[in-house]
Amino acid sequence: MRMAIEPRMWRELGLSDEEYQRIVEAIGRDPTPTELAMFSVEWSEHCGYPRSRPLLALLPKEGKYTSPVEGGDAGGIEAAPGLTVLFKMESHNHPSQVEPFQGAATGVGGIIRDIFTMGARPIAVLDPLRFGELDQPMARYLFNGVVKGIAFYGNCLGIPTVGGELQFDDAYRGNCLVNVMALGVVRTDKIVSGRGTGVGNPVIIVGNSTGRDGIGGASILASHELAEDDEKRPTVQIGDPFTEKCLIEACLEALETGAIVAMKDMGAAGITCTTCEMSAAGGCGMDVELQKVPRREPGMEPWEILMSESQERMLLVAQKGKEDEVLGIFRKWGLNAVVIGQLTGDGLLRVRDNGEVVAEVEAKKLAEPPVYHLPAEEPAYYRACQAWDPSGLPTPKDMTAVLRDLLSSPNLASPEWVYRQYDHMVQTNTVVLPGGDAAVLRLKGYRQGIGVTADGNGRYCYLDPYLGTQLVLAEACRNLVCVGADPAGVTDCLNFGNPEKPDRFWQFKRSVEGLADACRFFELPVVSGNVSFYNEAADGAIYPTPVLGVVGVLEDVRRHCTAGFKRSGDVILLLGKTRDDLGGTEYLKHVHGLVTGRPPALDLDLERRVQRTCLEAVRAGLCASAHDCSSGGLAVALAECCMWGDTGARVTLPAGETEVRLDARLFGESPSRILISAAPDNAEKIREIAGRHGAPLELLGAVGGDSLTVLADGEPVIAAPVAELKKLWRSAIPRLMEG
Amino acid sequence: MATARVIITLKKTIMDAQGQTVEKALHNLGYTGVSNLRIGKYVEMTVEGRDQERVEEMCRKLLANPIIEDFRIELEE
Amino acid sequence: MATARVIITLKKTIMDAQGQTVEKALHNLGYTGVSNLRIGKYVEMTVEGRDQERVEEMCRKLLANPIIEDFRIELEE
Amino acid sequence: MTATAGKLRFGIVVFPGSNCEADTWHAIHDEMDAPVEYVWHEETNLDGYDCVILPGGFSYGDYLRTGAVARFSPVMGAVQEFAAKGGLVLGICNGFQILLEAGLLPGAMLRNAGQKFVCRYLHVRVETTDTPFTREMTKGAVLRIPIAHGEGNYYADPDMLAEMKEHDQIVFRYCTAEGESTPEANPNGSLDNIAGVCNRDRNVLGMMPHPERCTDPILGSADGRLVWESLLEVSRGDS
Ligand SMILES: Nc1ncnc2c1ncn2[C@@H]1O[C@H](COP(=O)(O)OP(=O)(O)O)[C@@H](O)[C@H]1O
Ligand SMILES: [Mg+2]
Repeated sequence: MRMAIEPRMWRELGLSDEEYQRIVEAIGRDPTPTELAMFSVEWSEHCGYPRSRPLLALLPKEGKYTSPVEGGDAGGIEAAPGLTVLFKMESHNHPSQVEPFQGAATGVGGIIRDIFTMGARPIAVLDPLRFGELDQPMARYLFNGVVKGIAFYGNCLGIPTVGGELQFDDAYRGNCLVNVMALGVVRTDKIVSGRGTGVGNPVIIVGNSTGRDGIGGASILASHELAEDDEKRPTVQIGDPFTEKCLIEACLEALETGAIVAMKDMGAAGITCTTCEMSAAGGCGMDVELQKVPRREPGMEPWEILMSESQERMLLVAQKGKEDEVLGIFRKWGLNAVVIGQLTGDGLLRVRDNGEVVAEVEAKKLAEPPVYHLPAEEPAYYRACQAWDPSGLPTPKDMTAVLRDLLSSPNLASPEWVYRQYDHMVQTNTVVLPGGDAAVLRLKGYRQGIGVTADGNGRYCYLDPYLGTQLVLAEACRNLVCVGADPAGVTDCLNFGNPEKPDRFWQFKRSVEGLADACRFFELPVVSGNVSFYNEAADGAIYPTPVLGVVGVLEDVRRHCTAGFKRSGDVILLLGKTRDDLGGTEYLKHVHGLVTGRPPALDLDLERRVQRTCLEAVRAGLCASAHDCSSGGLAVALAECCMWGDTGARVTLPAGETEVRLDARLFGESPSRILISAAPDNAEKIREIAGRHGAPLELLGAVGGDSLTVLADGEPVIAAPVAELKKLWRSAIPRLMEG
Repeated sequence: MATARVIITLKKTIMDAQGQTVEKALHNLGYTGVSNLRIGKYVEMTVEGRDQERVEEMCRKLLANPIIEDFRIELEE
Repeated sequence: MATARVIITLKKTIMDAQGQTVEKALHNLGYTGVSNLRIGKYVEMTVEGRDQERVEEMCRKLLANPIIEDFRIELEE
Repeated sequence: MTATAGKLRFGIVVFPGSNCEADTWHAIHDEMDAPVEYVWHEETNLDGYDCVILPGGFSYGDYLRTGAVARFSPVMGAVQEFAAKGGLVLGICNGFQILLEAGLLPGAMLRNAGQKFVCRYLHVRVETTDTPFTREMTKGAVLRIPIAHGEGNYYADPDMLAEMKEHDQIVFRYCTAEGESTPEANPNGSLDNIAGVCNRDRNVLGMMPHPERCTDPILGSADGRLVWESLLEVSRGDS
């Protein structure tokens, strides 16, 4: 019984008429419904990146650290001799908007599979999150559900969630951003590939059974009665962390046997994606029987089995003759494991249903979607924002009140409410716990350690996607040098609107160009990444929000540094310079209700000089604390150092800033600035290092007392007891969330 | 005053990992005759008046997530 | 074949913090008439034969923890 | 109990959903330099071990109730026998929950009063040094140690509690840095700030805090060493 293909079908599957023609040309005949479904997912933006690929090609693949992986699910850098840290970030925005708990939970599950599929043991998770403003009940509901979902899944797996990010803005009201980054470690010579090789080798599916989850768009292929019965096809996927935990252990144990040739996790479009990509990457063919796939529900049609996005499943290729050993390991862990076919030499992906061939296409054709060069057009708002002049902006009288106000805004308040709910210490590697600039992890058995951070700034990127993205990268790297880690590699999660709208595509294009240029400058490879388009709700697109995860290397993990002031009497130094940078700041938005201006100017060369100074000083053990100035500017950074250290400080703003407005001196977000505290004896040595790197360094004051006091031109402009500030800062999010 | 009892279960088509694990555990304990085990939530509360619709509203809004869960209400004076 | 429905609730003497949290959330949503809200677990399964005692045994052994929980069983063909 | 000459031999039980077994192994093997092996949950023979540890994690996903399913795994029969013969059994976090479910320790766990998973460093006070797990500590001493759990709200009925007090079975209580057991120092609503209890024979201990997470000062505290040192002292005492 073969269904005729009608235009309605490919259109509803998201294929254009031209694309359909290309498919017909590629295979030399009309596709079967099953084949059509397979092409539609492989050629979708989600799997095939036809719209973003040309730009992503700009991103550098190499930097100063070895990045040993080419074309895997995740990439990485060699952090210690023979040891690779693999990492990747991915979005689960739309599923989380629909069902925050499960959406976020399965987001964690998916990104973790990308890591262990390459043979790495997952060691950490980070979760950059963005929602609407917390005075909205919907935003609270989503935020609460997402955090619970991440905690549910990550805690059960025993993978620490060591960092993340939190931003609340109306731009994300109808489309939250839930990005998840995962890291894993693997011996460089043991990295597993997704390339199917060896004709006759068995293809094995392991893990959860396959159900009708997440089939979504493809349901157009259903026979009429089924299509009506929407209930039968849950589009929400449900996470089962216990099974995933067993899957991790079983896969890693199976790899130990040496009998595994290739491994691939099932994400979007499940079996279709894995069988196709494994064949294409290995230059082989594959012959699989769908009736062998363990299914959860009776009567599933071939395309349903192929498209299903049921979670916690993997596809393996084993060495012929060793399958029983492999299957035995999965059974020991209580998991399904079934041989569903074998590799062939003809390059064809052949799918059978009870022996009958339901799809037979060249894997390479499926895996090579067309490429589109979309038009880009500068949006109308851009010029207006660039032209904004801050001189008309009133300067507030009471700067202490502004500081209090900023510290109790959810965007700057302590994210403790979130990370307390995550097990961030399991695996006993977390040397610097969440809450500071970056997490530091030890690598058991090695002197080296790694630092990791995730950063984004939708407002900057909205105002100037090229500069904004560079500012994000600069900040992430600055966070790393503050803990003593040398930035080594980048992963990105590019969250944008509909790329078919030229103004949105312009944002994407400029952002990727900015990222590429800055990565080249800092000699950083982009080892992996993810594009999430179509982040738009009824009332418009989100801010263009590239989120970057950066991993750095500590030569000696014991030589790390944290952000809180430590000892009374330590001197406080500022690396870098403060300029009149109010555009796009948290202060401008929160206090004046404005999202406009040019984001702070970035001098890449100065940034590098500041970072090198900080890194050298921390590595030499000269710093008692180091913390970068970012959102909220110098005043907020000072307050954070005090609150983390439970101590006061008395500082004087640098004298040479006379042309800078007072609010910009306190709350402006000039990049390339780091606050360091040090024993007075070490100050000279730090000055020497700064001098050698050509980085500006100012003495601001000293640690001590119970209050934060900031003087400008001889006058106190901020004075507040640290305990009081800390109370505001810590209670802001709980107060909104718990009522 | 009435007592409302609400039973919230995952939709039939959605995988119930919890239920499967518990079913397996019962089999291991020798209760092999058990099948189709599914786990849900139970909520009991006192409400003012016997207003079925109001309780349904609470379920839709807060107690259950209609995208993945079904609910049943029993109201009793 | 019979269907067993088991409702497991915390003993009355034990404070139900989850129930209180949900009750407060309902009040915040404007459902101020709700009180005494308590949350429990619901287990539904197919069992062979209509053997109340066997189901009770399963409850005592696995489904409920008698130190903190009570259970109720409904059996139906 | 037959402690082999030299060091105590540890066995760490691995349930499919355990996730602190490797941390515990690392603490004992690499930090304390003591012999330790994993014991798969299907094992029924614990001969050759002096101390069996049930580690943290989510044994069987902790679906239904924490520890409820794990309690019936094959190894637990052996743990019962092992304990009855006087073998040392230490349950950490999920291991504690399993020991409660198995009836090896009195009481039960409820969800945290705050309804949320809580991961943090906090303080516990040593309430008794009359156990093999705490003999190297000082009564009243305050340890800085991490917790990470969603169900650590310890409950026992009044009779049970009275009996436990009478037999000095409360081993750790949550407290402030200064050693006060205040409600604010209680992270999960536990009855009487209880963080760890032992059985009447004193050879089975359950504790919610994780000593294996603070065995190396680089992780913020090394107070957890005291648990391992106490245990290792046992074998020295016996040999
Ligand atoms: N969603 C989250 N999950 C876990 N940790 C978080 C989350 N949001 C923020 N944090 C942690 O809080 C700290 C401060 O975050 P942030 O203000 O974004 O730092 P920065 O401005 O230095 O990048 C970091 O250690 C970060 O990892
Ligand atoms: Mg920072």
